[in-house]
Amino acid sequence: MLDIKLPGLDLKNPIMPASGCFGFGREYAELYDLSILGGIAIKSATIEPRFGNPTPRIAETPSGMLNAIGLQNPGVDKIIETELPFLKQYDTQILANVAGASEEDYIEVIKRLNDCPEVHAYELNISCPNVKHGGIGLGSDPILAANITRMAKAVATKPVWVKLSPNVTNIVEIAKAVEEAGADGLVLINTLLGMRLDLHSAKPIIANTTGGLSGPAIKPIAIRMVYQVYQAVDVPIIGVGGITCAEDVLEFLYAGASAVQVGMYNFVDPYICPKIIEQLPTVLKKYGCKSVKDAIGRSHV
Amino acid sequence: MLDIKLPGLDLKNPIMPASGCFGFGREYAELYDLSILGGIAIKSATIEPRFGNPTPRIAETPSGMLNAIGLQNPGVDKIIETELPFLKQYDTQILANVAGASEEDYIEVIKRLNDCPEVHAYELNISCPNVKHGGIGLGSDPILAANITRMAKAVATKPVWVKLSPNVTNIVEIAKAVEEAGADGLVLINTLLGMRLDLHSAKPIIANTTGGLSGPAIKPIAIRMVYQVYQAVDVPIIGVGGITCAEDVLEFLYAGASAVQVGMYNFVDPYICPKIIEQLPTVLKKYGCKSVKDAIGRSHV
Amino acid sequence: MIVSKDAVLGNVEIAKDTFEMILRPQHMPTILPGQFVNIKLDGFMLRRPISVSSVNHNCYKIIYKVVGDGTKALSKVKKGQILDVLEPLGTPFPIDDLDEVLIIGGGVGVPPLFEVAKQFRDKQTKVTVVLGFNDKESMFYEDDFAFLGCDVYVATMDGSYGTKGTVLDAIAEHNITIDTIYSCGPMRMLEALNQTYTKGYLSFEARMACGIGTCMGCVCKDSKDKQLYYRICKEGPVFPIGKVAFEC
Amino acid sequence: MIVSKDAVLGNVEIAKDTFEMILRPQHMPTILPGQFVNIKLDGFMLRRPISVSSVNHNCYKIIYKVVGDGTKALSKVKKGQILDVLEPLGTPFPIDDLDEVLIIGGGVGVPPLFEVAKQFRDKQTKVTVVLGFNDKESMFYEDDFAFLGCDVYVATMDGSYGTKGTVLDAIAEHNITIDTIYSCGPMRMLEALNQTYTKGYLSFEARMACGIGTCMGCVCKDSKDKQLYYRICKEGPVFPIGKVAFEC
Ligand SMILES: Cc1cc2nc3c(=O)[nH]c(=O)nc-3n(C[C@H](O)[C@H](O)[C@H](O)COP(=O)(O)OP(=O)(O)OC[C@H]3O[C@@H](n4cnc5c(N)ncnc54)[C@H](O)[C@@H]3O)c2cc1C
Ligand SMILES: Cc1cc2nc3c(=O)[nH]c(=O)nc-3n(C[C@H](O)[C@H](O)[C@H](O)COP(=O)(O)OP(=O)(O)OC[C@H]3O[C@@H](n4cnc5c(N)ncnc54)[C@H](O)[C@@H]3O)c2cc1C
Ligand SMILES: Cc1cc2nc3c(=O)[nH]c(=O)nc-3n(C[C@H](O)[C@H](O)[C@H](O)COP(=O)(O)O)c2cc1C
Ligand SMILES: Cc1cc2nc3c(=O)[nH]c(=O)nc-3n(C[C@H](O)[C@H](O)[C@H](O)COP(=O)(O)O)c2cc1C
Ligand code: FES
Ligand code: FES
Repeated sequence: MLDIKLPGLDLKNPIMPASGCFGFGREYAELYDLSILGGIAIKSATIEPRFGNPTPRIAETPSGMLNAIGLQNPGVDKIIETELPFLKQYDTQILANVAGASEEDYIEVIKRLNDCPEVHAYELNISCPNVKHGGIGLGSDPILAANITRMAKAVATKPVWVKLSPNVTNIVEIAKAVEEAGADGLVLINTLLGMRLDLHSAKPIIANTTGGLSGPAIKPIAIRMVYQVYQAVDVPIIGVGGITCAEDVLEFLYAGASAVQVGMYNFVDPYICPKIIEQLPTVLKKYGCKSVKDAIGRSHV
Repeated sequence: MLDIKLPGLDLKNPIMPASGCFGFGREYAELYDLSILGGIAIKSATIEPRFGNPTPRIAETPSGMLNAIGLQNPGVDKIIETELPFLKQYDTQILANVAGASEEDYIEVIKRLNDCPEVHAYELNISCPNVKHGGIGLGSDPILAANITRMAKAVATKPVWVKLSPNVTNIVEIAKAVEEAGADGLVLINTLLGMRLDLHSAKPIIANTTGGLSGPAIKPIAIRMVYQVYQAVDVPIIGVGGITCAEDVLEFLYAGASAVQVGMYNFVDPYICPKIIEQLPTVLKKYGCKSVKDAIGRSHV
Repeated sequence: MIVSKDAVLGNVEIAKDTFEMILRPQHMPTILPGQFVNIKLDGFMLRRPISVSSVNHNCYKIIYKVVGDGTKALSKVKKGQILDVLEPLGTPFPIDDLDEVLIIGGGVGVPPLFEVAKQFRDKQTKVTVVLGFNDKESMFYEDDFAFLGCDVYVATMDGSYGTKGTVLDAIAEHNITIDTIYSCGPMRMLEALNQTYTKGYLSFEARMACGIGTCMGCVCKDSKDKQLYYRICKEGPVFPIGKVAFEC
Repeated sequence: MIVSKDAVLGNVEIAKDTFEMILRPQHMPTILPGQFVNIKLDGFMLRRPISVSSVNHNCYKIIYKVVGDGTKALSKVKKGQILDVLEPLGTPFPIDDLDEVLIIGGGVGVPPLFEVAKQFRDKQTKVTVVLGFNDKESMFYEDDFAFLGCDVYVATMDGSYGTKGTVLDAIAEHNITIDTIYSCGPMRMLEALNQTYTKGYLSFEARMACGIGTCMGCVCKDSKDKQLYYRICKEGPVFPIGKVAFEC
């Protein structure tokens, strides 16, 4: 009832933690068996290890939060060496999020991950708002977005999902460009660019000035984008943005998502993913859906 | 301490209700004396009377709401005939919000309002996400935005403020284009395009499918945009988006706003504007600001 | 209209998922039958509009059904808590001079009609009441209307009590021929009544943001002049039958 | 680490804007000195990290200062309420074998040091305590440390009690020469201690999202190897003195 087969991802249920909100699973593995998860989108991997941005990197907002982690990660080689072997012990699907400061960086990360059987698909992060010369430019221009997708597809031995930025005038245009360039699926949405000022110092709370807004506050925007993009493309969509419960998941499925990712709510309730997986069958039934597949795109019929 | 002089608007304090969230003041006039307000941004005026979109037009969201009113208004002639004379009795500044389905519509509305001494300045709404052939296109393209601004300036006998849409890749580009075209000031931001689905019917709750997201949820985005635009333009900015208290006002002033508008929170607390005006001096003092002028742009020094 | 801090004097379940709450304002305003209040709840952005079901010297009652998160939170409110309420709102049912009147309530449309019945009975008007519910467990206030001295008939959709079917089925079964109606209930019921009757008043619902007439969120069109519109929160929620268009 | 529903057994103001709360978990976990808990509050998105100040058989204490909306909401929590808490988190202060130790606390950095003092005293270690506060009204726990059998010295910035100035001024005034310190307090104080002492431990703060080591929100750099970093919520909040870089 919960299973869904997507490019590269044979999911036993449509729930996966979102990139950057679950590390490489180690901390959550102490709390529950990661094998119950449909999949895991692991933290963005870059070629070099990255320390990320200065702190503070976190600020609270109404029904949301800002973050400016800056893609801190140990680098792809270290991830291959220590994190993937750890994740291998779990029966779940791994979506490897790929980032970089240049197109070449992305390609190099993919090349190194191609040989790792633990990785089932790639998630190109062309949308992180916290890296200076990085993804944001790629994700807000249809030509650049299509270009990096094409380059990734040319070297990737696994399906390529592209994670889009919501900070654009026309998400449909970008989605279509990326689809045409060969993307196997789309992930919507990354964070919205936001800011908070400290009233005492008058300075931004986030050291990097701006941060990415996530959480329930952005859910209406994420739903709108999934809904619009679903009408315009044929590849499957993974929905993300503000999910806190099984009802939220259903809303994303209705809008057109085939699976979902749970981001910052893992911080609020570390057991949120298992809870949602447990409640989803009841919620599907309550609203008259026989299965996850039955619910996908229901708003459009 | 609270006063601030802006193009066309000689404000006794920087607080005004936002367009569409205060009607033409009649309902609030029963609750308090409108003369205490710095100004009032009245409901968008169009050439013809408009009924607006079908209902439901309202949906609640986490720390916010969606609306798809669709610029319902009695038309500019009726406004001139019945609403402006009513507002005339109050000692406050009137910012007349102007909208239309075509450039010509905007110009015609401005022409008719030019002779009304009750109106102190115009607010071009090139950003309403709820009108089909309307503003949204204008507000998301720098060339179109500059063009309508230039046309408006050519006929307007009062200063022209331009209210920008946040649903764009690059707000700074639009702001600069509009400034170059002669705008006397900018109003940031209108609502973000969002959506909610009903879990029973799987259909959008808003009859018009999508709606504009406002409220505290969007404040971090509004603050970010005011901050970025302040660094790029020389004209003054009126900040709007998610204000619920005097502390929020201070955050907008710090980011670079010279005055602010309070939108949907008027619905939650009909006395919110007088409350903020009352508390603002205390809050300014608490954080070491001698006056409103002293607080403007403080984050940038 | 005032913004009031109302003390909760009681909050009990009177039928399936249906609660009755007693509220005491700081200064009791005049509340007329059919008017509603708009309640702020912690953690929710918009206020919840609920009709006043009955008014006393210094307090009033509301009856509400738990249908979502807001009404669920309301059901958890404890005696002694204070709620932030805008009250009263909207245009009331006029209590006209009539010999007899037919009151028709459906589900949580029943509450505002109780004060209507009370005021008609105070004027010695003969009051016949037809109530419609989904099932027996959802039923409430049959006895309360009877205690006012009304003739009361009930219909349930599943036939678990009274006439099986809608309020119109009950009206037919009991040969009720009174031609002036006061009604509130689901849209489909109001639409059916709108086609059957020509005299009386209907009370409507709409998703509201402000509840006081400024946001234009709750409008409906005039049944004849499609340029003319009304705000359900201000010119409504009560309208003379036939005045309002049902498609919108 | 567990997610627990903790019962509030008490919540009282013990100094200016400073509250002491007693919490009883469903199943009391082992909580070591210097560890913290992460508290969910209604209406706030992120949890609030607060150090455990003292542990007993089936309950523990926290001491917190009202500095913003979250701690204000916490101060309004009533005895008997249930809080959603992640506990315990972070790496504790090791209670090393020492003859004597100097405990230095600043403001709301004082709380975690109380359990440290308690455990050292249980091991018969001589404990000298220097506490720094803004003013006399903000002071707390001088007596409690004394009751454990510690020598206690206080500094206040405005001189309204004890030594006028910082904890370092008090240490100088009283000629305290103990060279192993356990400390927690504001960044500037920790930085000064980091330059003065070479033995002991410091406990840090950072804005946190997860509190359990996954979000990378709370990192700091190693003082020597700028490629090496630590998560304050996981490898910290307690670090050997000298280990952590102060610019970040
Ligand atoms: C004038 C008026 C009088 C009413 N009187 C009563 C009454 O006496 N008893 C009673 O049980 N209900 C009454 N209602 C309906 C009641 O307002 C809704 O059931 C309630 O708002 C649902 O809130 P929720 O959070 O539980 O549901 P949710 O669906 O979670 O609410 C989400 C949003 O939708 C709005 N909404 C949802 N359903 C409705 C609805 N049917 N009408 C208007 N807004 C809705 C809510 O106000 C909120 O803004 C009345 C509505 C109006 C407009
Ligand atoms: C490991 C650790 C232990 C702590 N122990 C204590 C203690 O024992 N007693 C005590 O009074 N305080 C302690 N603090 C600080 C306490 O967490 C903050 O004062 C509190 O989170 C402020 O919340 P607020 O909502 O009142 O302030 P706001 O400024 O409104 O909070 C907004 C956001 O910023 C965060 N934040 C604000 N100030 C701080 C801060 N100084 N450190 C971390 N996050 C902050 C909040 O958690 C929240 O996410 C500790 C912090 C950490 C990291
Ligand atoms: C602390 C934090 C770190 C994140 N890091 C990444 C990242 O490394 N790569 C990425 O593609 N998205 C990252 N994201 C974005 C999330 O994957 C997700 O798209 C976004 O948070 C919206 O989902 P949410 O509202 O459920 O949090 C991060 C989000 C947060 C809150
Ligand atoms: C119900 C409603 C109606 C609105 N109508 C208009 C309008 O007619 N013209 C306009 O420029 N903005 C309109 N807005 C946008 C507001 O003026 C404001 O820009 C936006 O709501 C953000 O502010 P807030 O978060 O304080 O509500 C409307 C907003 C709401 C909620
Ligand atoms: S609810 Fe705002 S006008 Fe009726
Ligand atoms: S707070 Fe998330 S890693 Fe420390």
